[in-house]
Amino acid sequence: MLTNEEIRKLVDVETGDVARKIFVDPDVYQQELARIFGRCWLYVGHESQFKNNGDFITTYMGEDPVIVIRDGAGKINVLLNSCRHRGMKVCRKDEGNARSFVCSYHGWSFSNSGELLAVPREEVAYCNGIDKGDLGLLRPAQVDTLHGMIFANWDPDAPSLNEYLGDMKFYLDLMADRMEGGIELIGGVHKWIIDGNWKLAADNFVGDMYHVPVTHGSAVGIGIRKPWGDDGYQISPGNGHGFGGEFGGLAEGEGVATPYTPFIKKVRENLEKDKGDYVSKIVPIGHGTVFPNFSFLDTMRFRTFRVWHPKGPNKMEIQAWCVVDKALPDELKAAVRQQYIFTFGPSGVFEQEDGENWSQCTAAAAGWRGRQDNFNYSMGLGREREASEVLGHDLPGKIGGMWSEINQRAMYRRWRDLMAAESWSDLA
Amino acid sequence: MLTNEEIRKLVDVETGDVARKIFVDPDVYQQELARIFGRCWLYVGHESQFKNNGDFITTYMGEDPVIVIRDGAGKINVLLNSCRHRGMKVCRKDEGNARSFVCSYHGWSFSNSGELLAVPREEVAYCNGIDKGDLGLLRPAQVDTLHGMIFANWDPDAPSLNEYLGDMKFYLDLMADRMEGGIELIGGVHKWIIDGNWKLAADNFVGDMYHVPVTHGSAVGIGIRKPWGDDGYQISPGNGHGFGGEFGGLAEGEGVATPYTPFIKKVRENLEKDKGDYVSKIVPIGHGTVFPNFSFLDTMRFRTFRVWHPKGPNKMEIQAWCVVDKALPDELKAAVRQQYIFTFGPSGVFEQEDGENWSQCTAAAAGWRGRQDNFNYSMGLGREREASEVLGHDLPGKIGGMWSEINQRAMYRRWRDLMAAESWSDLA
Amino acid sequence: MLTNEEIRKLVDVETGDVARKIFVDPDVYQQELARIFGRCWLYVGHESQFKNNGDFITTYMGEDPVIVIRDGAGKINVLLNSCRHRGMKVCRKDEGNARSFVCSYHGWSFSNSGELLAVPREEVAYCNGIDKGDLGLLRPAQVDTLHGMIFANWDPDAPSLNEYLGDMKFYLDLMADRMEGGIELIGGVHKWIIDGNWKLAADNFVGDMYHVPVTHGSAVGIGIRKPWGDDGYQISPGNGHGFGGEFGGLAEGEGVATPYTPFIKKVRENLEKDKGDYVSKIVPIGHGTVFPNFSFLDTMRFRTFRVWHPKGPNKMEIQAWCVVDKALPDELKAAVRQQYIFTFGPSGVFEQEDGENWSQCTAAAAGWRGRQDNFNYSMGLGREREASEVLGHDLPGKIGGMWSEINQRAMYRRWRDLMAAESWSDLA
Amino acid sequence: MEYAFVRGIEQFLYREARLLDEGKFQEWLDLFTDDVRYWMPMKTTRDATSSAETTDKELAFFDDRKPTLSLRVKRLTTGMAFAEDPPSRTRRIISNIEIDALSDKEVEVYSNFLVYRTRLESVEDTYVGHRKDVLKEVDGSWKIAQRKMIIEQNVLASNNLSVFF
Amino acid sequence: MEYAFVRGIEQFLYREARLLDEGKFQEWLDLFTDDVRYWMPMKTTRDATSSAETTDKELAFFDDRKPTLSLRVKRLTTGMAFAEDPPSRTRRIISNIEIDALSDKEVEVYSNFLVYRTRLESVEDTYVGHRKDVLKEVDGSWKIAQRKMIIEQNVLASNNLSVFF
Amino acid sequence: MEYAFVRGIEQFLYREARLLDEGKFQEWLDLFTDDVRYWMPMKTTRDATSSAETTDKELAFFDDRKPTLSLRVKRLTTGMAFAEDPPSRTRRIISNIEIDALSDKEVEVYSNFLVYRTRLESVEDTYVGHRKDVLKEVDGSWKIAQRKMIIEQNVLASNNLSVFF
Ligand code: FES
Ligand code: FES
Ligand code: FES
Ligand SMILES: [Fe+3]
Ligand SMILES: [Fe+3]
Ligand SMILES: [Fe+3]
Repeated sequence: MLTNEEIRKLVDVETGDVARKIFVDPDVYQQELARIFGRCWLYVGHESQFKNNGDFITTYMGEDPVIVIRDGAGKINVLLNSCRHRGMKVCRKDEGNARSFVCSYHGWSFSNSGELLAVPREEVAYCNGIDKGDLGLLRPAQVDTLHGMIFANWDPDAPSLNEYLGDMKFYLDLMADRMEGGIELIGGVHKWIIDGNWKLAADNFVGDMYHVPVTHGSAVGIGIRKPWGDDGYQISPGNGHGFGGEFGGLAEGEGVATPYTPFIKKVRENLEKDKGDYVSKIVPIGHGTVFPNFSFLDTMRFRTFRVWHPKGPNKMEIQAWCVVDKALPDELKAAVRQQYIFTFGPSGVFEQEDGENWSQCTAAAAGWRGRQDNFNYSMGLGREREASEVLGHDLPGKIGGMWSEINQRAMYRRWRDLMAAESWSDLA
Repeated sequence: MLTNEEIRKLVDVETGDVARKIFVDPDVYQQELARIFGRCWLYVGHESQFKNNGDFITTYMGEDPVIVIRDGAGKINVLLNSCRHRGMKVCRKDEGNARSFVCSYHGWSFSNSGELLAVPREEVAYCNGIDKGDLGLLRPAQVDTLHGMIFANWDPDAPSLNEYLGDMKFYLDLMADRMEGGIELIGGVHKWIIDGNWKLAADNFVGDMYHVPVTHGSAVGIGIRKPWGDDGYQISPGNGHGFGGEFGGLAEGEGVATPYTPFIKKVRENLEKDKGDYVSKIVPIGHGTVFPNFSFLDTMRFRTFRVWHPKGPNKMEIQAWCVVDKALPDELKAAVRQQYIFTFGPSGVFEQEDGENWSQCTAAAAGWRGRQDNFNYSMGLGREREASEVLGHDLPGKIGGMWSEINQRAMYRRWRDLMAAESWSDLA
Repeated sequence: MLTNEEIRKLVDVETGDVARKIFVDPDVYQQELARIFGRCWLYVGHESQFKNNGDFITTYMGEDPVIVIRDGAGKINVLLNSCRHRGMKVCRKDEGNARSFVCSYHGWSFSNSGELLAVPREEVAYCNGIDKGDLGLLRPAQVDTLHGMIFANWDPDAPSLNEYLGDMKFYLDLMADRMEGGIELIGGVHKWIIDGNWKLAADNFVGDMYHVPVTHGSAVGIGIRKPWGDDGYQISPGNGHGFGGEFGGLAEGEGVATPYTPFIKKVRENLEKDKGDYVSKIVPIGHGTVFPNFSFLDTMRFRTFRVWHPKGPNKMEIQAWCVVDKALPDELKAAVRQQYIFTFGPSGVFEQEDGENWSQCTAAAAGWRGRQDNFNYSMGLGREREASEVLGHDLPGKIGGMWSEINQRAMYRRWRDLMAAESWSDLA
Repeated sequence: MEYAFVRGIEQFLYREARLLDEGKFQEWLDLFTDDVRYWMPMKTTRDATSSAETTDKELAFFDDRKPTLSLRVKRLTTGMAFAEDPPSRTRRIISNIEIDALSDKEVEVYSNFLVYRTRLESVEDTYVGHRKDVLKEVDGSWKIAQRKMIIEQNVLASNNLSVFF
Repeated sequence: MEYAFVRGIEQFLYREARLLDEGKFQEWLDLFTDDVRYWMPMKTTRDATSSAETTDKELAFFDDRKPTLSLRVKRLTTGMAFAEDPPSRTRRIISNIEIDALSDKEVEVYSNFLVYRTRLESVEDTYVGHRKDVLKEVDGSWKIAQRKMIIEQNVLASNNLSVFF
Repeated sequence: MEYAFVRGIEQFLYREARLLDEGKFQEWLDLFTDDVRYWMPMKTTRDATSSAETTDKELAFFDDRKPTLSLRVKRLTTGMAFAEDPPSRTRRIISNIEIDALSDKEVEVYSNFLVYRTRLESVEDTYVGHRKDVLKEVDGSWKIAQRKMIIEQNVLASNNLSVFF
């Protein structure tokens, strides 16, 4: 464990200097598993994935494998995917439907709400009395949802999801609650491995518009988007969360256009009537991260959710989905799906370059000399304003220009505070 | 090094709780290499593998590569397979016959009893006088055998093999000394790698009949054995060793039967006359482990020896042999061989599932949340009796039912005591 | 960090015992990255690779990736290949020509002398004023050359290259300054990975003639060299450097002869007239290492430079070049090239065996028992003399016989002193 | 099936693979019909007895028609496709070719592939899988009218999919 | 050798591989004669100059006759063969096919294989080796009458061998 | 191209591969003409758009003529070639064979290879690449008159190159 003092030296929010060490050091990483992933609200799935009782998916919270399942009573459960007897994964599938899970090692069976239902030959084997009530699958201390997005938290002392999201909730509403019926995920998930630290991806999505014209400059070259102007924003609503984009919506362009763009504009007009003129400026709400590792893109062409699962200091597993409004017409869903696959995911003409960059950043920062240096997050220092000053309407949070690292600074401040704190109460 | 106190917290023999941490933690693992594998008697081979002077095999003691060789005088030597000059492996073969080993780096040569025979150009290179007597291959402090099974121990202060085995010896006699001429290994060794902690395998063989009807349930499905009853035992003769099985012998069944079963029954009848009626109950003696990592199966269909070589917290190399009585008729040896290959080894219709389970257990226990939990070894707690009460004849050791984790508790108690002790004398 | 005291125990120069631990221990390795590779002069390239302004190669200093480049003013720069913004490798090529490097992540661009030239949209993104002068690529504190060989050093307090080389310089002159115009590298570099600790290779080249007749004994078998006599030397000019060979030049032989041998003899005759009769004895100067990881072979058939880049305790990347006198006739260059490829590099009939040996040495030394032992470097202990006594002419340094580990002892003494010292001044 | 016919198809696939391995992407693109679908669904672990593939309403690793496939190729010439600049080194082992002739001018071809790619110094990926192509004869030459590909992985073990299959 | 004859054998091996890759184990089993020996000895490091294989008195990775081979296939349908439930994803590269005709109705076939398998999320194994088969024509179709296989490993680098070769 | 002609060349390459895999090095050597060049340049990362190979004035992984190639083979019999004693286990997948007939008696042959080798207990290397051979008919048999090979790696991921390609 690095001490409070050691941690505090790693992030200087006044200058925007963040020690490279935090992206490569194994001790820092172990501490993250405990103090970040062991305490924060982590995205584990979306309710639209659970249409029927018994529907489940498997995913991760930090490095811990979990099952997310709708039980017989229709309730969503998050369960550690590890038998209480000898730890075996009780479910070895990506998704499916199950009334119960029978462990393949000794046959203990667990209900789809996690209770230990039966152990084989219980009477003769455990006549001393096994306390089945105490041996259900482990589960996070808290589970909650927002617009169908399911979050879970191992820490009973963590603030509620609502409090944790804070002012970010206001903006997530704009992303996930635009049409009657809300959102749903298109089937299938892109899963792949990048040889890079998870924070590189989280920080990229929280506030890094600045990489887009370079990393993704080939998009202009092939005519699927126009060159980038300077007219956008980064909003930091607190608690390490953040989002940003071009005013008017990310990713306008000509090539390979789909009817989704005019459609979303219509949707936005309706929303604007309800909420005010800021809507047309910041909806769709662009790129963003809910601290620590849930990110999204919400553009004129598609929406995506993604989680950056940590797999060691130098490795992450990306899980990424395409998100649509449930009420979107089928042919538009199909168009969005195709657009998404073409531009994002491992083969996406945008996303290919992120993999190249994040893996090489991590490699180049790992040497003895390199890791003594800092990464530089000084962009936009001293030019942060209240969002309401710029956009009116009492909008919450701080705002910076589109080319600003305000959100990354807020993210690493939060990271530092959590890493240094012994408990949530210590943090406050 | 974890302290005595830290180690003691990891194993609670009163409740059967064993910390998952011990199956995944790198520091625990390093300590095991020193305090378990550096001190315990380790199986390194069987005398039947060394028919002629010079015959050798290579294997491991813990992670250390060793040569086991019968020297020119017919004596079995165990030698660290690493040149005293610059550490090169002096032997890079699995087995063979050698009068000496010439190191491929600088040509130092060692006799088949480990002495440094010659160094090239000794006079001109080492005229200052190299002490060849001091530079023979390193060797364990103690080597001893039981029924041809060769064990070695690095620690000069360790108890003798006899004392170390304690009451387990009584039962090993029943396994290895049933026919005139004793046992021998069928040629060839199955070697493979499992992504799992070595203790999972050792604990599985020491006392885990309970997994058999589930993990290996497909055997019933294909008719090669009948469903399991409850009529069996687990015997814990002390010092962490253990064995168990069905009364009457493991693995009765119909499908793919061989004449070995009636044959072994005959052998057993003779033995019974000598020793008493308990023989027909517990011979063949089923599954078992000699602490720490030598295990066996002794069934109505075959016998196997295996060693679970540690290769890191998450990895083991299995070496497994098929064992027969030397006096077994050739056609029965052939039948046993085929039966064994069909059911055990990496492609065995039984053993395939063990690889799946152990690797996934280790993976699922490795997360931050998972590794804070315990594995549960409470089965049969409080119902342990003296073996002699159940089987008569002053049989040594404690006994539990077939579905009992008595042996695992004894194994982890021993593990804990050795891990916490600074020396063997400290242990007593 | 191992303490001074712990380090000192690892190397005993009186007996030639060097703890195996230093070849396999991860903590020792981390300390090496800081105290050896972070402080010593490291070879990074040769001026002949940079014919035009803008010519560059990429290589490593320790584990840190660096660019070596001739800038617009013709000066050689060594630059950490990691963007100061978010660490991305700014150059992902082996070699080429560049006026500047544009980072593929956010487009910061750096001149070929390392200055930060421009950041995209600087005015709007960084109107707070980014200090571009402070954000150029990081560079070693010192860079210097000898006969075109470029060395760099991260430590501003390190002695000058001249002082660091000490008396080794006298001998390097004999290797690299024999013909008008000096030396040059043949194009292309052999790069490969060996599963062995870097010191095994450095120590092999610094003084290990003794392995040659055994490891490379097949060369006699195929008639490309005659059996080895005893007539040679090892010279230790101090500071951990060393070299040695057969008197009259390494690698005489019959098979696959090239006209290079008679040619070099002529060159040597001329040199001898200038310098004295020792020249025909020790030129070409054989095998050698400039501490820590730059080695060479200078034989009657070819010359090679190589660097043993550390990649973890058990892994090194070899980079190896073939070196010729610039003035060598083209057909002789071609002959040397072919001879070199046939005998050295990954497929070389000599070098193949080194890979086998070094990887298996490292593997065999890594076990718990093995790593408690020492490697033995006692050869020639007590028979070290002044080089001038043997060769006259006030030749600097100590000398041992061809079969002597004098140079390795000096190398590990230097290693120990540097590992234990907090700073260069501490060392003196 | 006639030898010349079979060999024509096999050689077509080898030549196609070589165009990719040699970086001749435009020539490669010309081997596809204008209405081609270039589709790589993903293998999921959903069933006890089979490895389900994602359907065409679900996500895929690729799902291109000629226009987007052309853009992928064009992208490589923009000077900003950093994932392939500098380019990966690739080599394609194409094997187990099976042909079903649907007509004289249309065949369905199964093949297995191992695509090996390394890039920069030591990034290394091996993609193993299979393809089902429909080839059509157009003006005397074969063209690929449909290509369905599968990589036999669940979690893709690569930084990206910047090469073609 | 006649083209049709050679092609028939090659296609037979490809089809066989595909049956395995597609999980059609019963159909695969039907390709073997009733007296088949399905044998995979192990490579050991015993000699200075060759890689000895274990003899048929020694252990092997497989040594099945039709009855046990059938049980292996049946096992996959028991619902308790967890090593293959959920199933592995596999793909077989069969190459370097060489044929020795022993008669019109009996051939000896050499082939090399690369069997790629992944399972669950990221378990990955690549088995490379070679086979020597004896094929016999039975009722107008080829059947495998003997199969000897070698994986070119010493310590098998897998959790198990739950797939066929 | 005639079937028998093509098959002759394919079988020649398979037999050649098998000679190596079976350790028959002298027989393998006899397949080369006396003036053969056996050359394996290296792939470098020098350009933005192609993977340059080292030229023949630069270093290579192999650059042998018959005399040195013969010495490499002879070396294996000296009893001191420890890199191959005990010998590696190898298996060669040869695929994507393309033939350009330069004349009746001379052909240029492209092929891709995957050479799998393990040695001792668990050392494992997979070399993937391609070859361009010139074969000449000499006394009724094909001989290799030129061989150019490429391994698709930049930093070679092996302890050495002690096997042939
Ligand atoms: S591990 Fe699940 S029942 Fe034993
Ligand atoms: S390492 Fe064995 S002789 Fe030097
Ligand atoms: S990392 Fe280089 S510009 Fe951002
Ligand atoms: Fe991006
Ligand atoms: Fe089992
Ligand atoms: Fe050497």
